[in-house]
Amino acid sequence: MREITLSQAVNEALAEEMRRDETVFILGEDVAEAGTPFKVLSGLVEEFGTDRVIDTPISEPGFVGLAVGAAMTGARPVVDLMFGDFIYLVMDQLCNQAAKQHYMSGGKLQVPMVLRTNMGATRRSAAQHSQSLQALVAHIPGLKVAMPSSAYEAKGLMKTAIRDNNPVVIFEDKLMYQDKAPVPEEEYLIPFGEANVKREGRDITLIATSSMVQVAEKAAVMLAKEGIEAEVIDPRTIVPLDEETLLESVKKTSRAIVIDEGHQSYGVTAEIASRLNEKVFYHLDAPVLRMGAMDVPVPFSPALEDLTVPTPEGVVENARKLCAGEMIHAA
Amino acid sequence: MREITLSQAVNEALAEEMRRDETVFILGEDVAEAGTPFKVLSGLVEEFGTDRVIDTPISEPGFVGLAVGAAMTGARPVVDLMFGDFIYLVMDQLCNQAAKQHYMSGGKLQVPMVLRTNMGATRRSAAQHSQSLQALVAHIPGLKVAMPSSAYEAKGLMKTAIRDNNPVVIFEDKLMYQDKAPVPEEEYLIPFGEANVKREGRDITLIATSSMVQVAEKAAVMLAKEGIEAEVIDPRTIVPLDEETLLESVKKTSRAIVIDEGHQSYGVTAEIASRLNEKVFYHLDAPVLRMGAMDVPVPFSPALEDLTVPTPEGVVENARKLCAGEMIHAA
Amino acid sequence: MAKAATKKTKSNADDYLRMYRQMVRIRTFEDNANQLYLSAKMPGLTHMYSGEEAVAVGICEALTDDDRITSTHRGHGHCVAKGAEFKEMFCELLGKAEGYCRGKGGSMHIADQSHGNLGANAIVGGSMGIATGSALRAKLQGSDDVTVCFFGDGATAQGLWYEVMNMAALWKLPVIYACENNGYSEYTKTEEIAAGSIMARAEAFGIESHQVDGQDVLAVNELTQKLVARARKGEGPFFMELMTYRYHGHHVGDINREYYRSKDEEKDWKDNRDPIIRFRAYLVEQGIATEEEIEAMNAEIETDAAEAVAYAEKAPYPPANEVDMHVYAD
Amino acid sequence: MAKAATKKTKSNADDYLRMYRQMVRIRTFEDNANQLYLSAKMPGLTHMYSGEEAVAVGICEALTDDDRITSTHRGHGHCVAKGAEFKEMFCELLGKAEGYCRGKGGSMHIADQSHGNLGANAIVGGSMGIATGSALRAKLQGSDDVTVCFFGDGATAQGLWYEVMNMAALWKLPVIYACENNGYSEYTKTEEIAAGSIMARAEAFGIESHQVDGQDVLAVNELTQKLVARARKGEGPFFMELMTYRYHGHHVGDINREYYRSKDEEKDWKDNRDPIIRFRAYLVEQGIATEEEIEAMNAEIETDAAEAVAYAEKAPYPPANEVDMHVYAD
Ligand SMILES: Cc1ncc(C[n+]2csc(CCOP(=O)(O)OP(=O)(O)O)c2C)c(N)n1
Ligand SMILES: Cc1ncc(C[n+]2csc(CCOP(=O)(O)OP(=O)(O)O)c2C)c(N)n1
Ligand SMILES: [Mg+2]
Ligand SMILES: [Mg+2]
Repeated sequence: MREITLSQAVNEALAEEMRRDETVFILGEDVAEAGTPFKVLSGLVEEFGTDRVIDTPISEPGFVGLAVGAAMTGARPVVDLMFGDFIYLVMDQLCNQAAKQHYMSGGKLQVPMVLRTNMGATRRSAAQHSQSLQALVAHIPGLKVAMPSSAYEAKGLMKTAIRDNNPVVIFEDKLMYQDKAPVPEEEYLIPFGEANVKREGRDITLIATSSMVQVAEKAAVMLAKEGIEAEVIDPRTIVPLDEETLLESVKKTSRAIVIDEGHQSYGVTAEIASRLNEKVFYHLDAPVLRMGAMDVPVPFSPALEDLTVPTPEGVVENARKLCAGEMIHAA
Repeated sequence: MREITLSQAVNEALAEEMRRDETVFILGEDVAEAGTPFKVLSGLVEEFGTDRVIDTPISEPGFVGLAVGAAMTGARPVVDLMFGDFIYLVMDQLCNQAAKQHYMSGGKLQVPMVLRTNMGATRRSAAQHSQSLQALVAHIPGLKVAMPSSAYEAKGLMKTAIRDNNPVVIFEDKLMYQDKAPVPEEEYLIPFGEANVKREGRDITLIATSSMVQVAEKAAVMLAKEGIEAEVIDPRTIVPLDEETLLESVKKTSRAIVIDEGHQSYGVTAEIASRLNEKVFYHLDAPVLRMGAMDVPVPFSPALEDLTVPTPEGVVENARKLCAGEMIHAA
Repeated sequence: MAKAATKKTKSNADDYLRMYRQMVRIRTFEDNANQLYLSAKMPGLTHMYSGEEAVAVGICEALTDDDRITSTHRGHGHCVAKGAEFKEMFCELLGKAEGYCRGKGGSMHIADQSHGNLGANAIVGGSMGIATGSALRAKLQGSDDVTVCFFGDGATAQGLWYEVMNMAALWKLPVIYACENNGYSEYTKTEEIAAGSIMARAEAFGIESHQVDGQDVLAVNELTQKLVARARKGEGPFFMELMTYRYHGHHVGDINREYYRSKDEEKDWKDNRDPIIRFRAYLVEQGIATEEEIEAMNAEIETDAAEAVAYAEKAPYPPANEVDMHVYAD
Repeated sequence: MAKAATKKTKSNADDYLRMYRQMVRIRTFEDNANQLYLSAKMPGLTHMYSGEEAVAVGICEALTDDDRITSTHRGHGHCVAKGAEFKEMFCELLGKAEGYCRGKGGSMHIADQSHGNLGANAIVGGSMGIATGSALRAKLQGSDDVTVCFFGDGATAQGLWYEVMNMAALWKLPVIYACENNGYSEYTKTEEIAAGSIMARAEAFGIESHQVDGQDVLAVNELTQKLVARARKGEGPFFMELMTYRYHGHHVGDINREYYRSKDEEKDWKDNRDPIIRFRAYLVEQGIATEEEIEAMNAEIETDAAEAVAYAEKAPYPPANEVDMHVYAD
């Protein structure tokens, strides 16, 4: 199968959906001629024109608000939010307006919009351009949240998001835009709420989101050399969450580590770990461990930044301990 | 001891701190003559004047931004955010600006400000005036988060917050403003990160925040009649979190329910439950259960709204099951 | 009254009578809603539109059902004016299943999709993006509908407005920003929270702006008709500042309000500038309706309202299983 | 040049020489920073201030160390102009422990507390509240310092600005909003993202506004001196729109930029309106410095910069245990 970059995959998904449905349009800063600073949208304005690939002023709350209104009245906007860190600016439009319209109107209004943004540290972009804020939106009922872990997922999830009748937030890892993966030429969609078992194993389950899937896969390779067979699962969407696949795996392995690049405390890993604990507690041979980013603003200095995110080595160390029963009475 | 309302307690805390330190001032909508719609600040403008109790236009991002700047240059602003639901509007100022200044500047800048706001449903205020959004800010390193559960806590935590050199967010339950509790005449402060054991018990630990402490206490009374002795603990601040007290209790009881009025998924209960699971796993006789608000926007209709929040009856039912071992292999 | 009389009269008496009728319907709706609150039959609080009727009616009567509006926390007037029925409205206010939003929205989120009302909003200024986005959709899809964005003077302090005005002006969107300047935001006078000139703020973005007497339904309607027609042709956006007054407190519970505004001031507006009294006198003067006809109309509306209230009081709440319905659309 | 020459000259030659010196220091700093990027020695990206030197210097030379500024993503110029040292600045850009922020902030968060620089900001418009809040604090505490808020033309699209201008105007705060209009925000021309008039937007709030040639350091400085003096007396706030140009791309990596602006345009600004060339000619013309003296000054600055770079390259990173230090202040 041909391999394309995550960036190309997103671009293809958008182009295909825009060809299929003329109500789909893109709104954001420097999305047209510039194709975004990450060049993810290059070429789209040439095909679809400036009426469907619209450059906005630097008004994040404003243009997200416009997307909500356009979506409520019959369009399917895809908003480009240049950095995930700017999500703070649009929380009201996203969480008070978009997320709640359907419910507040008793099912009469719909907001079929997509907010594409990114996440991920270690790009030396410092505290306001490196955050992974998926936990914030995952907490708000009415929003769906997708976290593609490769070009394949990026394309399939984006197409599903555009066709979904709800506001969907997609976090792409900005360090993965140039990563290649096999992506079929034929059209495909990835349904929301279906986790992907990336690697089977019997000893421990590694549940990882976005770029942390790579971290988990690397750890699994290292663990295999030590005789520990790790199962690696990518939930793909954290809302809705495919609980069943996760629970089945942990029933089998009896051990789990949850890995996500958001801050650990009050983060994504807490929810997933809690569900496992609640629902397969008596199958667990060891506590479910969480590995999120450190609870510190992302530091600029490379010497510090690299310490803040989960690494394959860290995962291996924790997995080893869990499998050896070393975590007993840790507290 | 005299009893005063939570509203009076907050008022006293502010007045005392404003008398003590002339750099403390209040900023918000209708805080002066009107004393806020909840009348919490009544009388303060009369004592301290309009230079220290400042009415703002309806510009939440703006006046929170002003508070950050004032705090960075030597004042101690207390911002009044009329409804907790408006926190979405100020997330950038709070999380990108206030929370990170100290770290980004390598410890040189400080932002000693307090954001007072509220939470809590069942006031028939519908989806945009009923949210309990503490999980959002608890996730962001650099912010401290307090959740007073009575007039006593409201006063002591507010005074500590004002003297803290970091941005602190305080969530008051808007349904508790008229609730009375014993509050000493003498000055006192409640340190952050010290949980309060409200009731001792040996069978199960109920960890509850804000108004959920009342829910847990009521449940404990009901459970006692059935011979189940519940320990009720109020963490008082969720950042920093007094892990030790929680862990000690659960080591003793071997069972726990965590109760918070925010949405359950990706919420506060997940973090606390995860820490218990991680750190006292081998002491647990049953899974730690979480009880948050339902994952739905808060409905207006009283018939629906009351279904969305944890109740004493619900806690009793869960506690009973946990103690009877009925949660075994629930999944 | 004097001012309304100076306007060029319209031949279409039906239009005028409908406008009058709609104003009275709003006032009557609000009197009933207030009564429901005072008798503790209504859950929560609500914000009365009484006194501002000429604004909603003058504007909405210049719109078709295809045109959209976005409304505010003080939204009953917009809802009625845009064509909603009493029964579904009272049901919504009481949290009943037959309400426009199945009781899930209540007063602050009442919406009426079928007549183009995209909904009230409990976030001050919160619908400015929605309205502008509706207009963007119209432009992109080549549709000639116009969207009117209602908001208060207090809402002009929200940064969102400036962001969306800029885009509306850059892209010539068919949106009309209608600022209901009732002199207060909550318990604060407008001059204490608005520096400079509100009109000049819109003009600074190159947006044609008009100030109009919001107590004169014909003045409001004529201006709106002109602007809507031009907006349909791509000459938008526009800004209207409508000078008006709310008779009640900020919300139904705001009873003792002399600390922020005097009884004299309230009396002056009610006695001398009431939009309904003014327009009624005009209708009679012009021979469009007799006093008797008007009294009959008023009585009929009162009966309608009473019946709708009685119906809503008896109507069932939504069943418990609706609590987690409508979180996500299919 | 022509324009600078028409300004009334100041007798204080030292002031002029310091302004010249500061402009050259900024240019030299940026040339070195760019070089560090090109040679892959600098982590991340950075935004060059080259071309806009007269703005930062003209303004900051009118301020004292007690006066505060807030800066932007394009913040090296403000930092140098407000009194920072090369060594700590380069250390910060390289993420070293001796940087102004112990390497934790980097280019986009460089701050220099001791000279009143409250810091660069990676959120466009993000410091508008901070600057206005600093001015509020000054007013409340009866201090006569003034705060200058730097931001770009693109930042005028952020709603926050209108919110804080309103409060600054209502409360007469000692803040000066300094909009560096360099014609572009990222890869987009200002006219495509700004409707109407930027000056009129500030004026609509009753804020006295001035447009000034941002390539003329004396014009900028004279205007700022006047406004700062008035702001100290409670006559603020003020708005200044400084017409300027950035020579490099949006950031150091923005090399192929002909799709959004022409080489001719860049050449025209560099050749005909460069603030350093203009001011140098003026200094020589007025006999304030000779060509030789100026060359010596330039050379000295280049040596300073080279030494600072060399120092920073060798300086240690912060130790690992600093990673979770400074999350909370004691
Ligand atoms: C973002 C936000 N801030 C504050 C409030 C509380 N609030 C509700 S209505 C109101 C005053 C609004 O004034 P205005 O816009 O003039 O409308 P009016 O009530 O006069 O019709 C305020 C402050 C809110 N609902 N939303
Ligand atoms: C809130 C926000 N939106 C977008 C960006 C990305 N961004 C960084 S600089 C910039 C352009 C800023 O233009 P302007 O304000 O004119 O400043 P200039 O770069 O021209 O100095 C943009 C869009 C950002 N950093 N913050
Ligand atoms: Mg008003
Ligand atoms: Mg610019």
